[in-house]
Amino acid sequence: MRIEIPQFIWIAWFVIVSIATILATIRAIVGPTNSDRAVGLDTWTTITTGFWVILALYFFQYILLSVSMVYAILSFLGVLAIARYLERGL
Amino acid sequence: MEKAEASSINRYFYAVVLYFFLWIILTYPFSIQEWEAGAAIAFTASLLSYKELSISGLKNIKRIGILLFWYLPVFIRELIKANLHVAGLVLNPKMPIKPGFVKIKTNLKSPVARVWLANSITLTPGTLSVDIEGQYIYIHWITVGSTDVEHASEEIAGSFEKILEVMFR
Amino acid sequence: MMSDTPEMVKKVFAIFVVGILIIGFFMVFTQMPKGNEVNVNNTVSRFYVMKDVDHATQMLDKGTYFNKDMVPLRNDVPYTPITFGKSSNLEDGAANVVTSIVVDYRGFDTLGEVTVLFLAASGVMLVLHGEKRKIPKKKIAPSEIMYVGTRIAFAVIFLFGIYVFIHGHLTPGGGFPGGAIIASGILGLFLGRQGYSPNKAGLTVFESLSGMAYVIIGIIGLVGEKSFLANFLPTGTIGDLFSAGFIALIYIAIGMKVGSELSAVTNAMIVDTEED
Amino acid sequence: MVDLILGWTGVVLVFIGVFFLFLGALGIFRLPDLFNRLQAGTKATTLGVVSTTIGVGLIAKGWLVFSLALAIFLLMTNPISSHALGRASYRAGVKPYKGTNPDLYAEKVKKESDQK
Repeated sequence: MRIEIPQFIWIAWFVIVSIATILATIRAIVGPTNSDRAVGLDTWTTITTGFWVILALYFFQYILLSVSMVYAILSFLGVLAIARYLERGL
Repeated sequence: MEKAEASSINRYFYAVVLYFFLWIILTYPFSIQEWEAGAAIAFTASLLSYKELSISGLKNIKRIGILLFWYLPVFIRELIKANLHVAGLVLNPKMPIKPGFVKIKTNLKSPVARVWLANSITLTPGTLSVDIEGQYIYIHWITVGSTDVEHASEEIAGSFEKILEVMFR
Repeated sequence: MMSDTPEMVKKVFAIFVVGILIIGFFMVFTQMPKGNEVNVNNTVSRFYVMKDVDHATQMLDKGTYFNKDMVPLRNDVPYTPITFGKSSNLEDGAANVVTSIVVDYRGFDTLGEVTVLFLAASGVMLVLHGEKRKIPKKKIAPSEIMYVGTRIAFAVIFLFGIYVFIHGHLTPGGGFPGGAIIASGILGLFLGRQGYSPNKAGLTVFESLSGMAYVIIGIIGLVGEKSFLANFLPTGTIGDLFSAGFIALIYIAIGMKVGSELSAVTNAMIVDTEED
Repeated sequence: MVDLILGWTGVVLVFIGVFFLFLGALGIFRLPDLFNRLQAGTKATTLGVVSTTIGVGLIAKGWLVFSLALAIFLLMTNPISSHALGRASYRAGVKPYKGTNPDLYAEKVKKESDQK
């Protein structure tokens, strides 16, 4: 059905993604302006979409891929809405 | 904002074809029931939204060949180059950056083509398209090579513009 | 956070949040089962998730899925194991058992939920009503890239919403999430262009038609099966698209209703109108 | 055998993707001003998430088609959202890094705000 992936590879993937999420979170909190926070949020959501895909493989559930698609849609529209708000366009 | 190039029937059938294709992709393990439902959904859903989907109708299908065999290899090469550039920049302790906003000019007429060009520029090394106004695209360049409009256009957009000119003719 | 908060407080808050995140991430490794050893065979939707119904049927025949030695609760009633795909009961005929319960046993409750949503939408539109539309002058128009991009993304989002509510009886999801996804696609169109307005008459027609369809399906059940909102269609083979009786029909109605209602709410909340 | 080769290719692709996701976040963290951060954030995370998705599709048989669709959707929407953010933050008054030279975009924004 699928290849056996050793446990240390899973741990390496999760640790790297976790550190990336933490770095983006720090930027989203301390960023000097609101725009910087929005950039941090954008990166955060993209990283989390990737994380959902890896989780889908980890639990081997096909539906979690659909969940990550929904997450991608939400991150796109959310960032677009924040951007339109920042430029006083909405 | 833009004028429709093709008739409504043409655009409607393009929407039907695209929706049916997307439906087959979304429900991948092929089964005849999904195809029947997909056909019904494609005909009704495109009735609701064909105006939003395309302006040039079935002509777009011819462009897919160019997209797959000419645009995509160039794009993937540039994407990987861009990421190696970013990696070199971020992992370098000194961070040798020399940013600036430059302006380039394109000869593309179709708005969709210009948007493709702007998106491709965003994903290629060191450039980010910030705004678009008519034929001019404003670009944030992380290591400015040239401030002249003509020269910068050639350097940033040259490789994609040729392909997109053929594609959106 | 407020802009006049002192730097120190911000930094302490950042360290606090990051600490919680770190603890959360590393609890994962102690709490999660091993990836290769997760046993999710005890869930029914697994059959559809594997997308391999033949394999599932083989497992049924071998008896690996159901414990043959299970002691029945009542000894006077003979124990009959549920056989998926063969019985005419809706609960065994739907791959997603939750939807079969939500639509079959608690179908009347779901009708009430749809009504609650309808009342909420009506309230929003009553409060934010306005006849004349104010043309914004000072606002910055979105660029061409956003216009074209949201327009093309709308097609994908729209089809994905339809996918979610049509497969409500096979995968998690169903009418409410599907409708919300379609409405978020409409929100994308609002963000991408200035002065967009959806066809309000069309939205109203859709909303009314789908609400009526729900009740009509219920009445057909009342006439045919002697109970309001009872299943009147064959259940088919589990995992197929055309299975699980009337769940798919009801979810199509709910999806269209929720989608058009939430789009109308978005329209009412986003557009500036002048009261007269 | 083919499964084995495809699977380990997928593992390598997911490793590359995860690494670039990390690089994107590091770029967000380190670079000096918003536009440079946006550059690193967009490019690295886009390649990262696309590579991760395709890798997962290669590892698990039968997922490849949906994961390709997901990858194409991400490739389409990520540049648009970063473009919107860059444009919005310049207009919201975010000053670029002090070494930014030339700044041809400032003229356009100034001209537009004068018109109002």
